[in-house]
Amino acid sequence: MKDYTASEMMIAASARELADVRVVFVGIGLPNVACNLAQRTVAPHLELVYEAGVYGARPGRLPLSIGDPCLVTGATSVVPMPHLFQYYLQAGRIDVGFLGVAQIDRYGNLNTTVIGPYQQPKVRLPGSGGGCDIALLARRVLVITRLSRRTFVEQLDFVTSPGHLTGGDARGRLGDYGQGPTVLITDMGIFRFDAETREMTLTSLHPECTVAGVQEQVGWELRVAEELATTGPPTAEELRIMREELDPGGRHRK
Amino acid sequence: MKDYTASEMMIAASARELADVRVVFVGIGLPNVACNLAQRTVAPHLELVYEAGVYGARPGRLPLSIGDPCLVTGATSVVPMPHLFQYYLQAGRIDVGFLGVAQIDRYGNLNTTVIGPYQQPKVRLPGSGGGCDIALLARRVLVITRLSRRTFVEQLDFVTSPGHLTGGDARGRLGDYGQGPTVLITDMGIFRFDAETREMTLTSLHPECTVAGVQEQVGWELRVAEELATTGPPTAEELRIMREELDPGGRHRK
Amino acid sequence: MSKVTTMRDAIADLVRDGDCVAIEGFTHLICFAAGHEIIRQRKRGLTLCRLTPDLIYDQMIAAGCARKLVFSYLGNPGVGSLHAVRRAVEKGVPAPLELEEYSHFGMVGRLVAGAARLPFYPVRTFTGSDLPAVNRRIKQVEDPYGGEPVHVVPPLNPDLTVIHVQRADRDGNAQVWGLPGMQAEAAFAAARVIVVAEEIVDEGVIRADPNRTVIPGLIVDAVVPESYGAHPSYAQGYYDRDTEAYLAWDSISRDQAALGAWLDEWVYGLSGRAEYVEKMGPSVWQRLEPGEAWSGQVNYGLYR
Amino acid sequence: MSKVTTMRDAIADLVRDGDCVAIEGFTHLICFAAGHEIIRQRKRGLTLCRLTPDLIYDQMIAAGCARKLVFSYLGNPGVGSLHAVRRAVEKGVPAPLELEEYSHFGMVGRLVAGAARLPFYPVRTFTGSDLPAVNRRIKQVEDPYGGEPVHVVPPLNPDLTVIHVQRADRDGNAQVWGLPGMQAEAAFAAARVIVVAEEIVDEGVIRADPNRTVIPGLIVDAVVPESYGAHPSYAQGYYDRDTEAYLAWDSISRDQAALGAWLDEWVYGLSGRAEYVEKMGPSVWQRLEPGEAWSGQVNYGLYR
Repeated sequence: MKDYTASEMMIAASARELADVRVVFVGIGLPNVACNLAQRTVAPHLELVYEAGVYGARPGRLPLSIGDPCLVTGATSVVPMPHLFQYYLQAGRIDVGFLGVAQIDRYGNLNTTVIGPYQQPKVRLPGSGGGCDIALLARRVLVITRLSRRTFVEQLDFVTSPGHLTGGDARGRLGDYGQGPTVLITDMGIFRFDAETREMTLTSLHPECTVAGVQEQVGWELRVAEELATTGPPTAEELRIMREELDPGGRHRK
Repeated sequence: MKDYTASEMMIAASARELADVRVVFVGIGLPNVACNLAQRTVAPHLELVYEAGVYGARPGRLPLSIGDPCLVTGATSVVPMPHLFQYYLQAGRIDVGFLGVAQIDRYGNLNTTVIGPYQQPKVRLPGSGGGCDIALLARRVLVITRLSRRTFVEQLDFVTSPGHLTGGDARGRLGDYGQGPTVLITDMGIFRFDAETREMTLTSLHPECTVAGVQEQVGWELRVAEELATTGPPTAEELRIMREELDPGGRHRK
Repeated sequence: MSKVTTMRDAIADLVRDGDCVAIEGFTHLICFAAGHEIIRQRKRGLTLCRLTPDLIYDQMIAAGCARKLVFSYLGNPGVGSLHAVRRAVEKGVPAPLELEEYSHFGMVGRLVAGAARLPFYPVRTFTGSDLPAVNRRIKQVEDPYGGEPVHVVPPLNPDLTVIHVQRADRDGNAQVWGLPGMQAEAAFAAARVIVVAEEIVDEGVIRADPNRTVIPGLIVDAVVPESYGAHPSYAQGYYDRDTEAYLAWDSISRDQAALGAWLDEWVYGLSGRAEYVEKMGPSVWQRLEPGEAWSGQVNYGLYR
Repeated sequence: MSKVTTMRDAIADLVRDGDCVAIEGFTHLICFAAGHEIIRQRKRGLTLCRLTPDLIYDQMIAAGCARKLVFSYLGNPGVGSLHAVRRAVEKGVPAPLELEEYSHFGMVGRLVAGAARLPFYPVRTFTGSDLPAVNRRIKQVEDPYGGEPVHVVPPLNPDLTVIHVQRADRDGNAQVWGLPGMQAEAAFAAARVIVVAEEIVDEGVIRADPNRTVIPGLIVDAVVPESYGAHPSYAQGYYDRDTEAYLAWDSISRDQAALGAWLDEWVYGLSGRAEYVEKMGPSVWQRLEPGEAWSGQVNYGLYR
């Protein structure tokens, strides 16, 4: 039996995707945990950028919010938000934007706005925050979310943050923006986006997970890579950091 | 015989124009002296703003440049230039912009760019600096300059900083800008701008100066107010501050 | 000139029914004390603006102060939903709430345009998103230099902005360290400004470090000394963000009755922030007290 | 990673003939040391950008480094003309100089657009001025919200920006106090950045006060320690503006031969800024030494 949870696997796999990354724009929630794990493991020189106005954070604890005081003390630079959104994000200085999501479609378009019609929503979600801005302006985007049919839908109720739109070169035609989502990390496997069609493609299964199990959670016919890798399980060190340093309460690891 | 120079009279008269002013944007040269004198006499609460990025300067000496370190130490706030030009000047927070000039016409339009044609100038002047911006965006403008036919010309070689343009409501038609020049202080007298025609009108003569003497220095037929005042001479205190504190070298007082 | 007054008087004098109000502060320095006083004085019909409405607007909306919300992120940051806002939007309880939404960058642009008195602000975002379709205030302009059209947002100019700061002098010259957020822009954009300060200091403290001054007294109408006025948000170096309170709000706010009881106990039942601080008790303030991490100091130099 | 190098190597590596170069600093922190090294290495065909070309560009233009100047105020601030620039413009001596001019606000807008990667920047100025008639890069856009059209300027993106600062760490994280001018924007707008620092400090000094960091190492290519590198301009708290030098330049620069002799003595004849400092002599540095005016320090708080 596994001695780790699916969420721990997901967070560890996410952190590893940041191995060669210099600057990451950290979204709220799971991305926050993954980026903080990466800085303590594969990417000690990773510069954490928070939309609240922080560049080069070295948080001494896992911040609950992306505007926590622990992000400021000991940071490299703290700036007003117009400065951060314009001179860092819009200027193309962010290598990776790391986002969570409530709904995602096969082309990596993200919905964090509403379930149901916009004017009469069944569920009113938080909205864009910096999501739409990061999705367009970071050089590329990583997405982290748990698999579920509620999340992985054929048709979004609302496109908050553009991914590859209708696929192919649709995003390229938008203009001078980043390349969009390149990797999606879930609790059962890792997806990459096909170079041509831009459809998300399962490229790695986490240990003890199956393609059929993943398909069950996805609302369209899943695309699977010809060579499907198996994700390496969380290392003892990854688990120790998550459990002892980042999330002793287990909020994100459950 | 007068125990003061024409320049001392001009500076003292200029400072007095700031008696009820809260916030003045200080131009380089003579305006700098006049505003510093005002802060030490009629307007102790006058907030000095310098385009370099200073709000609320309390200079301990007369700064030669508008970016002198003495403007920073002890100031209320020091900000980047986009902040100063946008949130203070463009936002309409500046009561008075105080400018010097190389050429001026009867409607208070200012030239600090070239004498002669723009592409092949006889004399290349410094250009706008913040002049054009202050002339448009300060709520109103004071101008200080010495009378001379080279300065007071019928036709400017170049409009750097708009005054009342062709007079009448020409400036009002420009859009949402400040009201333009309201007072012009010279070494021989003070001019105000006619409420209707917007033409500069001599309203006060300095002691021992004459209308004819002023007319001699002006390149068009001078307009003179029906009731012509006589400017009060510099007080002993004004002279003491100029001579002992602000300009002991006499650079501006000659 | 001293502009020092009480929160009660500042809110009574400067907030009018129907106003457009911004209590700014991005996570940091959110003035809950001002929001509670607005609830207590039963102001009505407000348009509330903030990037992240946070708990304070959830409370004000539950209390019936607002008719409209202008925002970019409608969550309890790091926790989940703002349940009172959701009830208003999804079910019209206690009253319907009009929404006008942007991305963070869109709100940033709106406040910069407001502070700078620009007719619009260009932001290279929104393309491919459904946001412009549901918010017609997001427009495009052509690039006169031949590039792609760019989205623009209109200025946002609140009638009143409340800014919480670490320290201010009696004239309202205010200094902030840690996250500056949109504090300067929200204040410069507003017709009226209340500065609420953890500490009132001598003018000389401000003038000793002019680079830290984010708001000049020039644009400030009232100065309110209010220790712990940003709790459960935080003031860098003064007290920590109260994570427990943010987590607890999730269950309090799920139920309109429980929320009402909370408002009775913590807002209507108290005369002001001083009572709130006392009722909260010293153990809370002790738990939130940070250690020391000093900035070091720099020499501005004396030039005579 | 250490990016610390010498001025000679930084200029040799990062300045190419024909480059668009900005040595920024509004009166404060103008890196004369970099300008002199560019003269010494006989770089040619540069487009020089600055709001106020000041003495440093006067010297570089007299030395034949530049073919074009992008600016907003062409004077010796507080003194009068820049005579070398005037000779180039009025008489083509030593060579003609192309001018592209704005107001200060126009240049501010250009650098903000460059730093923000915006296609243009709106500035409510120029209306009624002759400047747009002689500079076709100043354009207008319609206000999509129905107001008046507004002037816009295009982005300015130097190939290289040189920023002088009071202190930086080895990675180029740089802090400034006193006038920040356009330092951040000029650096963020550039393809390559040289940070020149009065002092190299440990990373911990920077991280102790993150609100003072105006330039992150992320955008910096080389870090040059150069004490007194901004003379005769100044570094707040380190040395005063050398008024005598600014006044003296007026007569030196009136005559091309005298100016040539000055360049021989103070630029070509020296190996670098260390020799300049030594040759200037201790009495100058003593005259320019300010008294002390400390900022005081603030507590960022330790949060664990």
